Formats: sequence, structure tokens, C-alpha cells
Amino acid sequence: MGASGEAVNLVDTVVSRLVELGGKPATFKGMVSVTVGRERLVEAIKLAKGAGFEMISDIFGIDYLTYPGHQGERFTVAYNLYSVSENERLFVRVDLDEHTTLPTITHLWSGANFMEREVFDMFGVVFEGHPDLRKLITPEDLDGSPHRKDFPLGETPTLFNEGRFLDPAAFRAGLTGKDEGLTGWKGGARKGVKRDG
Amino acid sequence: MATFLILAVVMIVGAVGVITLKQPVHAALALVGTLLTLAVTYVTLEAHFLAAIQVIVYAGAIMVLFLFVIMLLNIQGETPPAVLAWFRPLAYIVAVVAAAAIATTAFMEPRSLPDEVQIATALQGGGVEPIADVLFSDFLLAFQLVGVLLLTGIIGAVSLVQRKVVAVQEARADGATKELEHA
Amino acid sequence: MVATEYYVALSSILFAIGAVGVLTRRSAIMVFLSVELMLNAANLALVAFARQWSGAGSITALSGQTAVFIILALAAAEVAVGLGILVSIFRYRASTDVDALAEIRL
Amino acid sequence: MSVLDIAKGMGVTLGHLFKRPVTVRYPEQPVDVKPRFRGRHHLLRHPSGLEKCIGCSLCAAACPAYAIYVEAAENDPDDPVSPGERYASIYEINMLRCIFCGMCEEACPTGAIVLGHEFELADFVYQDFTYGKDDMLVGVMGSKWQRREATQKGRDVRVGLSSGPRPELEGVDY
Amino acid sequence: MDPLLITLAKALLLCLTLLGVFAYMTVIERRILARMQHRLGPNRVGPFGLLQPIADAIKSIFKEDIVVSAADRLIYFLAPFISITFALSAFGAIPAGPAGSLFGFDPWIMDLDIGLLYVFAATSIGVYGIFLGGWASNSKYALLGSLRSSAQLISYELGLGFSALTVLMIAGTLNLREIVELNVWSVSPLLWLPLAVAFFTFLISGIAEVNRTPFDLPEAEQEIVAGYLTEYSSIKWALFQMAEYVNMMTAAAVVSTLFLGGWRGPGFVDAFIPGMSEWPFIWLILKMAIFMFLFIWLRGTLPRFRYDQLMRFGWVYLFEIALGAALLAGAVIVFAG
Amino acid sequence: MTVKERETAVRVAEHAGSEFETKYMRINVGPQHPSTHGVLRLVVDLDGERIAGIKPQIGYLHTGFEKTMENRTYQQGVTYSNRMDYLHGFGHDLAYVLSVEKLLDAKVPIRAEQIRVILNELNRIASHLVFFGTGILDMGALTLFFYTMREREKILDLFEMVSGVRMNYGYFRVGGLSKDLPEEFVPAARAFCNEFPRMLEQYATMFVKNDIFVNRTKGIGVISKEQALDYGLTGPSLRASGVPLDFRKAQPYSGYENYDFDVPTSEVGDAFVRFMMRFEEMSESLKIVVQVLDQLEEGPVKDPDRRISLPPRSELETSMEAVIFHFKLVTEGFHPPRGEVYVPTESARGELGYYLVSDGGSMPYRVKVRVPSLMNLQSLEPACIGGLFADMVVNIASMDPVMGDVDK
Amino acid sequence: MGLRDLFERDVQELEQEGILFSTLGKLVAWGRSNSLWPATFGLACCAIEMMQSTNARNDLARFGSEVFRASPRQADVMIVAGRLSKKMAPVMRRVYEQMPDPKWVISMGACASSGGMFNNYAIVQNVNSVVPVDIYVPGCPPRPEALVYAVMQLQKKVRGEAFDQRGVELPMVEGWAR
Amino acid sequence: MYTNLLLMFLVAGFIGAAALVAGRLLGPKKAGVTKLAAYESGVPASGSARERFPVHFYLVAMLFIIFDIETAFFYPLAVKFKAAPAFLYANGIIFVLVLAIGYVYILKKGVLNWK
Ligand code: SF4
Ligand code: SF4
Ligand code: SF4
Repeated sequence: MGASGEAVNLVDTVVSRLVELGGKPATFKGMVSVTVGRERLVEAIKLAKGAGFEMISDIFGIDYLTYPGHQGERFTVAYNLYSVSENERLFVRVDLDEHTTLPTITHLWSGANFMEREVFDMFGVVFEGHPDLRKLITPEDLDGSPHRKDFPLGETPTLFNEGRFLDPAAFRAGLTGKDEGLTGWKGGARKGVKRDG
Repeated sequence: MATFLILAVVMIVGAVGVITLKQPVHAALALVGTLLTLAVTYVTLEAHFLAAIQVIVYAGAIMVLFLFVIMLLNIQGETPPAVLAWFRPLAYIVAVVAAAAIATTAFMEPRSLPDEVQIATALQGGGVEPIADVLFSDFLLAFQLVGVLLLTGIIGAVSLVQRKVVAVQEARADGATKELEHA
Repeated sequence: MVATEYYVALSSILFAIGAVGVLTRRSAIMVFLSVELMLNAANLALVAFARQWSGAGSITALSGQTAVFIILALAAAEVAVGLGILVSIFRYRASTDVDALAEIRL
Repeated sequence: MSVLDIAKGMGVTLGHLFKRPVTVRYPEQPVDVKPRFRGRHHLLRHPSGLEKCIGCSLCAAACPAYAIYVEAAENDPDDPVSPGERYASIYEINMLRCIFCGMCEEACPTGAIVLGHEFELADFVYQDFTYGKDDMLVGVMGSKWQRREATQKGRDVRVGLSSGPRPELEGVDY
Repeated sequence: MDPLLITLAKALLLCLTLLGVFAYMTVIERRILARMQHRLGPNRVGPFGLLQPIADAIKSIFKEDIVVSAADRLIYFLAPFISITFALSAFGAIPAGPAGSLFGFDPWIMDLDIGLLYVFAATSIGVYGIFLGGWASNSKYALLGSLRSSAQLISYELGLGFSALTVLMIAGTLNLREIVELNVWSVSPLLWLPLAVAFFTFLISGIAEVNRTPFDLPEAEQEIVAGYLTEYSSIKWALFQMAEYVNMMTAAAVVSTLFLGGWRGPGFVDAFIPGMSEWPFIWLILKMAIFMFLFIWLRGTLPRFRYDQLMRFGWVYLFEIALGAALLAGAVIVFAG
Repeated sequence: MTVKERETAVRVAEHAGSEFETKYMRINVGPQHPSTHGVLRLVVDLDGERIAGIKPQIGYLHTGFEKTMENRTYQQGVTYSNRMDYLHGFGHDLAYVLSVEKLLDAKVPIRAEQIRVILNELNRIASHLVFFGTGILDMGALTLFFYTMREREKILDLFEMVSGVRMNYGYFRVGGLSKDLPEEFVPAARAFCNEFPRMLEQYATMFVKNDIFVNRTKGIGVISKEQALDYGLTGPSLRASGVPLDFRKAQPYSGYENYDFDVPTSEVGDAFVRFMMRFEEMSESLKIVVQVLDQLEEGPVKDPDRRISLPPRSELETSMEAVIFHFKLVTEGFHPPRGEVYVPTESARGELGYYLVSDGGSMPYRVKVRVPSLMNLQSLEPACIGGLFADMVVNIASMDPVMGDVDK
Repeated sequence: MGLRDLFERDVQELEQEGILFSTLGKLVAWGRSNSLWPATFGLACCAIEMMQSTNARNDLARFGSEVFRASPRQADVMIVAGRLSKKMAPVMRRVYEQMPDPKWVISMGACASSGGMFNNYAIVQNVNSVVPVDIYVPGCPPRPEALVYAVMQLQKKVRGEAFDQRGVELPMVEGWAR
Repeated sequence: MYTNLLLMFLVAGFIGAAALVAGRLLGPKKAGVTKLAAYESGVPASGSARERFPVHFYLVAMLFIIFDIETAFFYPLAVKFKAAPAFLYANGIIFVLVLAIGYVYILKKGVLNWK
């Protein structure tokens, strides 16, 4: 937003100041987000908090590994900031790669604790300076970060009589190719795979 | 006599348990057993009220306090003494000699018991009313002094323990969050 | 009716056992337990003597029992304070070993 | 006054003591499920007696739990099972996987699969939960276990329902 | 007949009756609670669910009896034993009718001159059951539960003692039979107030003594799972439950005996059937039933206290009020005759 | 550092720390514990009865919702969303379909929006009823639970009437609803609205005015306004701490701006107020339901766009075009344009929103649910420390976490 | 000792051998079947319906099964109500093991029974792989009446009246152990 | 009279013991390591249960002893009360007052304040 809006609302002011910090603003359907550099992250968020975004609503990651046509770094971590008094919302985003780390913002909001742990757990993004960076949700013995796109969903076949079964992944692949049209489905009978023996 | 013997044996076994059992809770329980048997002995000695009070106060209150303390302080069984190994047998010998001495003294000059009627009229079963008669005449001063004694007990115990509790708690409340490591 | 002497003998045995406990046990609480045992041994003798004295009239005879009653109160106060000391010491030291306690100047 | 308030609260409980309990005496007294309730599936037939299902697998595609397995076969023109070209030679639902969401019902172009009202499906062995066509074609009453028990005891199948069939099932001849 | 044999028979009868009543109390409680909660309660097993306790009993007996490996085995077994033994025997001192009214025998097991003290003594030993049970299990919930409940039990024992003083002062005896025989109406009306106050304090302490809502901290499921019972299974658990219910009955019986004339019925019933108020058992049972219902009713309605509130309530309010009632009663006796 | 290395490092550190004996008794509350509302596990350090430290350990109900939803079509997503917060399923459904609709720019008919509001608010009441019943059950009172459940049963009857199931509805569709209301719904809902206030009064007599309840909750677990914002608390618990944030008012959706209702707020921030917030919210929700019932408009309940909603059954028999759309929608679903959306809504527990990333395919590329319970759970720490063990139970209850919502 | 030996082994075991196919065995089975106390093991949505099954309308109490015990030591049947995550599975196994024998398991709902719609890395795809399941209850969630029905089914099983599709009688107590 | 008491105890004890023995004999036994471990919400117990506890419990028990003795002394007083009301009342009041000092002391010290 920012450029076209004449209203001096909180988001606009913050965005303009973040742009000064090297942020790249973007707007989609009324949602404003600013992508900032990794090293300016804490600064940017501190700025936003000081300007009036008193609450951190969420921190989450996105893995763009299989996103068609995605360029740039693999992960994005987004900070969902909300201003209770002004009723406005701002997404601060950082892009990062597999082995880069992010600074923690737990000193700004205690609530960021679980959120950062969740991102660490689900994406393996390490937050430097986090007081207690352990897995939050997945079991201790689970190796890997489930929300990465290269982590398998881990489906098991549904069993039917006489050894018939239906493998969800294969079945789904037949249904939804990425191309247009009634992909995969040709109107004929579709057979499940028979278990041998 | 049979009753007495049974009671005596139970009591002595209990008493030996008190001083030999390793686990403090067990020892305390042995003492409870001894005390309960003692209460029964009181009944045979025509001291009914005392028997009840013995159970209520000694077994029901004092020993509970003991157990509480054992549990609160989490006292485990003791380690065998490293030094003074010669002390143990000595203690046993001294004790046996002393007990024998007292017992023989008692038996040296046997007295006959008053007859049953006399006992019954004098002790009146050791019920609460006769005790009350004595307590509020000859022992009146003692009765009031008990009040003072208990007061001292309260103040003593509370002042020993309570001040520190508050201090410790405050100290803990401060450091609590930081100290907690993660499970 | 069992003669008083037997009770006295029993009492002295209990007392001696208690004394052994006091002397040999190392944990303060166990020493305390033994002391209670000794106290009760004494009580037993008192009650037994009370019966022996029933010839001398009700008040005299019951004095023995009443005395035991008072002693119970005494024991209660003693235990309350004694264990209080124990607890407060224990808060600073990890053991109730009497030998170790000997070093403390209260 | 607090005692009074507590007394009032106690009055409420005491009052309920003398009210008629709202309990439905279920096994004896049938349950009154709502018309839209979704229970065990039924496979419908046309009034002519032909099966509605054409083996198109749309239901399987719509199922979020992947609980439906369909194998279609060509109809024998002399003795058609369904009016279309094809029919489902194997139609199985894994009742344990199924979450009774009704997506299959919505997806079926011919309205062949419909979720009925029967909910007494509890059974003992995992394998017994794959319901085939025989277990679901309209006209079959009760769950597998209920029918099994009924045959063994020589009784009628009794289902604990009072409501009529689902509207979709109504007026279907078979 | 040998009086000892008769006593033995009476004792057996009493114990078995108490057990039977315990079994049925559980069902009655479940059903009454159910009705209060607008539902039916157990009604499938036998007519009206009457066989439910039998099914539960069979189940319990034939259930595995787990002895936790970290437990102190001896004490682990001793605890339920102590609980049930002292709970059952406490009841023996309650008189249930006038002398000789049980087919020529006395409807009580013992008539002690220190009857009330006996009951107190037996219940005070009952604390050990709970205390040791929790300690022996060597589980945190159990330990916490047992510490809490023993602290609670001993605290409210004081309330019991102080409340009883008022009655004792008026009755001048510790013998329960004599207390019952004392005619309430002969007491100066000025004493009714302290008596009423003492009745309430005694009742409340009694409820607390038997761990019923709102004082059911020891078993506070939502905090410490099942309290001192956490590790107990099958019959041992049942024994604890049994002890709890028997204690409930004892509490009900003692309250009725001390304050409501025990086995004596109201005088007006004599107008219908002469001597009816002197019939053994029924009046006592009736009064007990009222209290038992009260216990259930309270359980059905109230939330429980928090531990500190409960202790404060006992030590500050109940204690002072009970003592005040006793002092008031004393003053009335001194100044008004 | 990889996850694995990191974990090992932490574990080593923990091990080293354990050598120093703490004076506290460490006790595990949960995962299988009657007061933790499911599978919450709290590692509590007790200093006697007092809580010296409390660490929520979660994940015992981790279901992989987000990842699974990324592998299902948008339409199938509605069967998943409601199972997260199973007590307020319609709230999750609503949040999910709103996000997808925003992606698609779907036009939801007014009637559909109104029905959504009715169901959402009724569901809020049902959720609060469970909250109240179990909350007070946690304090040892048995009966209120049965009364609230009795009323909840009536609401569930309404839901069953509409959606065919008592829980986990999956009734909303992107672009509208799966079916219209049945005829008997409106009178039944009205009947419920008429009798419910009486029930609320009954609860008030039994509990809100009960001294034991008041004493157990007043002054317990106070969370200040600053703490609340610091911890990202939302929903009734936040409003109890004095921040009047309610997305139904702040950023109205589904036509909430057309209805007149209050947002109960308080400054106190203790457990009692948190209970009361929800108690008052029940009557407010009822107010909304009554208003919507009065204003209910006739009309379609689905977006007429064939690329979004399935055609009606009758059309399938007549129009080939409808059949093709139908096949395409079922097998493949629709393809929203690329983009990322987030729509905050107010669930019974707080701010709830689905952050959807679309790559133009038929399945969401990334689903991130901003669940209120997870964030609310963190505030247990400031609320509990220094309080009594028994208060912890009250605090958990007053936060009203739903573990499905926490762990996803 | 005869009696002791008899009961050292499970009653059911003996019944298979025909030793205890007697009134006593039937009585015990009757008692057990009518006093099935569930351990609270609510996991997810199904747990809410499990709670609802004790409510005023459905009242599981009628079958003597409303006594939800917080401690597994006093419970007879574990109702696994909801999705069992892999993180929770060891916990459940532990709770199950801490229940005294004989014990039963009801797997309530699609998730517990087969993973249901959550066919993924996080959810155990059939509780039977963790504890032996006696009764499966399909549904998502099964309505309370379905759970009541399942309890009745379990009663049948405990009384030895259950058999599978092939007519094979099912043992009263699964002798399943790991 | 006291033989009756003994009998009562024997019978009660017998019933308790019989039940315990029956339970031991009749229940199945399938012990395992996990089964016999302490229950702690389904996770392995962290730390030992035998820990130290707060001193409040000690204070409660201590106060209980003191006041229990007090009641014990009141029983004779109450029973004999009618015989010499004024005299006993005066004595009782003095006794109570002395202890009341202690009671006020503990109130002041906050012993009864668990918060
Ligand atoms: S009801 Fe849902 S889960 Fe069941 S078969 Fe149909 S689509 Fe699949
Ligand atoms: S039931 Fe319907 S959707 Fe499924 S295969 Fe048959 S016709 Fe197609
Ligand atoms: S089966 Fe359905 S209701 Fe039950 S836990 Fe799974 S999703 Fe929830």
C-alpha cells in the first residue's frame, strides 16, 4: 500500500519507515506485508512495536521449495503484527535459506516464545538467542521438520477386502495433475493396486 | 496373667522394633503399635480415660506429627555408624544391667495388691469423672500450668519454624522462574 | 490380677530399650522416638503404682493417673518444640545425624 | 447473603431430584435422530431395480479420508446391473476410515450413494469393517454385526432408530 | 447363652450390615446424584440397578491387585487394613435402642463410660490408614493427597472435639447411651442456641472428617488424580472406599446421637402407637439416612474448597465458633442455672 | 545447526543441569490427567502447594492438520478445519471458508452469511457451555456439568438438524453452505433462544453466586493488560484483562456489523472475570442469534458461480455443462489465483485466522492456522506462578484451551 | 494351592480349557460386564462425545459405566477417544499397562480406529498397533448412542458372546502383550 | 465391657484381612515393569516422590497436638461442669485465655494463612 494511500494510518507510516530500513512492501487483497532483510529484522520489528503494533499475533514459516516459479530463498518467516488500538495488521517477512538463522524477538514479546519454537520445530529455522529453543509439537524422536515441502506426508494405504487397498498419494496424483483440465481422470475405470500375494 | 504376658511381649517387640528398624517410618509405626498396646494395658490397669487419651493424644496426634516430620524432611534410613563401633555393645550391656537392677528391686520387696473391690472403688475404672475430681482439686495448679506449658510449646515451635518459612518462600518466589530448568 | 512388680519390670525393660535406642541411634528423630518410648515406660509404672495405691483412697490413687495425664501434655509440648528444633536445623543441614549436630552451636 | 445463595443452589439440585429425567432409554427406546443425520451408507437402486451406481469413482475422489474403493466393470447388456455403460463391480467402504462427512453423497452424480441413519456399527475385528456392496445395497438392514447376530440367534435385525429413512431413501422401490 | 458369643454375633452382624449398607450406599448415591443431574443412574443391573453393587464387588474382587514396585509392601497392605478395621469398630459404640430391646439383648456392642472418646480415638487412628496409604504408594499424587488429607483430618478433629464440648457440658457424661437418654426438652431453652451452633460446627467438621464435598480435597480428582488412592486397585481400593462410607455412617450416627436424640423417636409418635418412639433402630436409621442424604446432596451441588481455604475455615472459623458455643453454653449454665 | 544437533545440545545441557538438586517437587500434570482438558502436559515445580514453575509441554495431539490440508482440495478442507477446535467447529469452518473466499473473491449470498452467523454464535454458546461445565467440574462440582451439557445437547440437536452431525460439521462450503436450512430449524432455534436465558439464570444461582466458587476464582491467576498483550492473549481472556478486542467488532466479517451486541470487558483479569466474560458472552451471542433469526432473508445459499459450488442435483440430469463442472469440481476442485490471504475471526477462544498461500493449484500451497489456544496457553505461566497447585486447575479451566486447537 | 493356581491364570484362559466353564465363571463375567469403569483417556473431539455419553440424555450410568476413574489403577476399560498422535502413543501404552488386568479397550472414532482422515506422519493409524483393541466404534465422532452401543457390545464380549465374521468366538480378554 | 471392644476389633480386623486375602488370591496377576511403576499422568515419573515437603504441614500437626491436648483437658472439665459450674468456668476461662494468647500469636505469625 503506502504509495497510493493518502490516509496517514499506522500501517502506512510504519511501512514507509520500514522501507527506509530497506524493506520491500507488498499488498495483496488489502493485506500489507513488508519483506525486510534478515539483519534488520529485530530493528524493523522493534520499530513496528514502538509505532503501535502492540501485539504479535503469529510467527510462521512458508517453504517455497515446490512453489511453481519461485525465485529467491527457500523459506520465508512471517511475523503477523497487530495493533489493538489502531485495529491494523502488518506482516513483516524475512526470506532465508536452509542454513541461515534468525534473531529471536522473544525479548520484545514473551508470547513469541512458542511461536518461534513452532517455526523451529516445523521448519528447522534456528532462532539465535531464543531462551529455550526445543521442539514444541512433534515428538522427540521425529527427525526432520514436518512442514518442509520435502518432508513426506506419510500416508498409509486404506485397506479393503481381499488385499485390495487404495494408496492415497497415487490416487490423488491421478486426480490432480498441475495441468489444466480433468487431469488424470479419463472417465474410465480406475483400479487400485493389488497387493501381491 | 496371660493377657499381661501377651501385651508385654507385643510391647517389647514393638519397642525393639523402634530401636532397630532402619526405615524411620517403620520405627515410628512400631512405636505406634507399642503405644496402642500400652493403651490396652492401661485398660487392664483400670485407667480407661487415660487409655483413650493415650490413643487420641499419643497415637493420634504426637505420632502423626512424628510421621509428618519424617515425611516432610524425607528422612531415609540411617547409615551404619562409622566410628564408635565399641559403643553399641556397651550401650546394650548398660541397659540390660539397669533394667535388671530396677526389676529386681521391684521384686525384692513384693507388696500385695489391694483387693478388687478396693481398687474398683478407689479408681472407679479410671473414668473421666474421678480424674476430673483429682485434676480440679490437687492438680489445679498443674492444670493451669499445662496451659502455660502449651502456650510455650506453641510459641516455641512457631517461632523456631515460621520466620524461616516466610524468608525461604520469598527467596524462592524471586528465583523461581529462572531456576526452573526444562523437563 | 497381675502384681505391680510385673508392670514395673515391664516398664523398666521398655525404659532400657528406649535408653539403648537413645544411645545407639544416630538420626535425631530416632533418638527422639526412643525418648518417647522411655517416657511411656515411665507412664506405665505410674499407672501401675496408681493401682497399687488404691488402698490409700481415691484421690491419692488417682493422682498417679492424673500425673500421667499431665505428662501427656508435657510430652506434647516437648515433641512440638523438639521437632520444631529438628525441622529448623534440618532446613539448613541435610542430615539429622546427632553426631553431626553436635558441632552446631545453637 | 452467601449461605442463602448456597441454599438456592441446593434448591436447584433438589428440584431436579423430582423432575423426570431427560434420559432416553436407548437400547429399548429407539433413538430419534434428525433427518439429516449421517450414518451408515446405502447404495440406492432405481425404481426399476437397477443399481444407480455407475462406477464413476467420483465419490472416491471426493472422499477426504480415501475410504471408498470402486472398481467398475462393463455392464452385460442382457442383464444390466445399472442403467449406464458401466457399473461398480466392487464397491467397498472402509467404515473405520470413513468420517461420515457426506462428501461422497454430494459428489455422486447419480445419487447412488447416500448416508443413512444407522449408527450402531461397533464391531470387534478391524477386517469386519470393510462394507461391500452386499452390506450397503438398499434394503439391507443393520450393520454387519447386527445381521450376524440376528442370523445366529434367528431373530430379526433390530436397529435402535425411530426415525424413518432419509428423505433420499424414501419412495425407493426395491 | 455366653455373652461373649452374643457379642461376637452382634459384632459380625454389625460389620456385615455396614458392608451391605456401604455397597448399597454407593448405588443409592449414584442414583440420587443421577436424579439430581436430571438423568437415571444405574438401572440395568437387576431390577432398578439393585444388583449393581454386587457386580461391582465381584469385579473388584476378581481384579488384579497391583502392588507398585516402589511401594513399601508391608505398609501398603497395612493401610487399607487399618482404615477399614478402625472405621468398622468405631461404629460399635453407637447405641441403637433402649437397653434390652434387641430380642432381650442390648442393641449396642459396647457401652463404654468413655464412649465418645472411644469413637474419637478410633477415628483418629483411622488417619493412619490414609496417611500410610499415600506414603507407601510412593507416587507424588498419592503423597500429596495423603499429606493433604491427614492435615485436613487432624484439623477437623479439633472441630469435632470442641463442638462436642457443648453437649458434654450439658449432658455431664461421655457415655453415648446416657447422652441419648438425656431429655433434650429438659434442657434450658437458653442452651438451645449454643447447642444449635455446636450442632452445625459438629456437622461441618463431620463432613470434613469423612472427606465429603465440599471438603473432598484428598481425592480432588482434578488436581491430584485420586489422591492417596491413586495407586490402589481392586479390593484394596474398595476397602478404602468402604472405610470412607463406614466413616460417613459413623459420622451420621454420632451427630444423631449427640444432638438429635440418637435412637429415640419424636415424642408425638407415641400418640399413634404407644412406645413407638422407643423402638430400636428405626429412628437412628432414619436420622442417619437424613444425614447421608445431606452428604449426597452437598456432593451434588457444591464445588470443593481449595486447600488453604479449607484449612483456614477449619482453624479460624470453625474452631472459634465451636469454642465460642462451648463458652456460651458454660456461661448459660453458670449464670442461668 | 540442524534440528537433531540442536536437540542433542539441549538435552546435554539439561542433563548437566539436573545434577544440581532443586528443592522443588517436580510433578507431571498430564498428558493423561483429568483437569488438563485433554492431553496438555504441564511440568510443574511445586514448592509445597505453591507453584514455583510451570512449563506447558504440548504436541500430544499433534495431528498434522496443516500438512494434510495442503494435500487436500480446498473443498475437502472444510472437513478438516472444524476438527481442530472441535468445540467451536463452525468458528474454524467459518475462518477457513472466509480465507478461501477472499482468495477467490467469491460472492456469498446474504442468507448463507446469516446462517453462518447463527450457527457460529450457537456454537460459541455450546463451546462456552462446555467450558463452564468442565471448568466447574474441575472445581469439584459435579452437577452443573450435567446441566450445561443438557443445554448443549439442545444446541447440538439444532446442529444435527442442519448439518447432519452433532460435531465436526463440515457444513459450510466455500461460497456458501452445502444445503439450505431445514424447515424445522427456525422454530426450533427460536424455542431454544426463548428458554435459554432461564437456564443461564439457573447456572448463575448455582455457581456465579456461590461463595465457594467465587472464593476459588476471585483474585486467582491475575493477568495484567501488559502481560496479556505481551503473551499474545486473545479472546475472552484478553477482554478479561481489559483489552476490548473482538474481531467481530474490530474487523467485522459475515455481516456482524449488522447486529447489535456488546463485548463484555473487564479490567480485573483474574479467573473469576474470565469465567464471567464467557458467561456474559453467552447472552450476547444469544442476542445475535435472535436478531439474525428475525432478519433472516430468503434466497440461495451458494455462490451461483459454477466454478466454485457444485450444481444442484436437479441440473445434473438436464444439463451436460453442469455435469462437466460437477466432475471437474469433484475431481480437481477449483484453482484460486496465486496469493496469500489471512482473515482474522473471533472464535470462542480468541483470534483465529487461516493464512492461506495459493500457488494457483487446486490444493492450498500452505495452510497456517493462527490458533488462539496455543497463544493463550502461554499465559498460564504468568497466571500460575506463585499461586497454589489447586489454582492451576482453575487457571487452566479459565483459559479454556482446546488441545486440538493448540497442537493442530 | 488349588484355588490359587486356578486364579493365577486368567479366568478366561481356563474357560477356554473348559475348566471353569461354570457358574462361577459366568458370575464373574457377569460382574465384570456390568461394572465396566472407564479410564478417562479423552484425546480429541471424540472425547467430547464420550463426555456427552454420560450426560443426562444418554446416561451411560445406566450400565454402571459412568464411573470415570482418573487413575488407571481403578479402571477396567480404556476408551481411546480421539486421534492418537505418535507423541501420545507411548503415554497411552503406559496408562494401558498401568491398568490392572483384566482390561479392555474401546477404540472410539475413525481416528483412533484407523487414522481416519488424518492419514499422515503424526497420527497412529490404528490404535491396535499400540494396545489390543476390543471394540471399534466407527463414526466421526460416533454419536453418544453409538458409544453406548459399543459398551453393550463390550459387555457381550466380556460375557463371551462375541464372534467375528467367520463365526469364530472371540476371547473375553485379549491375551495380547508386547 | 472391654472384651466386647476387643471382639469388635477382632471381627472388624478379620473382615479387613479376609477381603485383602481374597483379593490377593482371586485377582489375576500379570505384573510388568511398567504396570508396577508409579502412575504419573502416563509419563515416566520425573524425580522421586519422597521429597521434602513444606513446613506448613508440620505446623498444622504441631498445632493440632497442642489443641488436641487442650480438648483432652476439657473433657473432664465439661463432664464435671454441672458439679461446680462457676469454679470450673473460671478455671476453664483462664485456661482458654492462656491458650488464646498462643492462638492470637499464631494468627499474627500467619501460620494459619496458607496463602
Ligand atoms: S462419508 Fe466422507 S469419509 Fe465417508 S466415504 Fe463418504 S466421503 Fe468418504
Ligand atoms: S456411488 Fe456415485 S460417485 Fe460413486 S462410483 Fe457410484 S455413481 Fe460414481
Ligand atoms: S474420529 Fe473424528 S471426532 Fe473422533 S477424534 Fe477423529 S476427527 Fe475427532
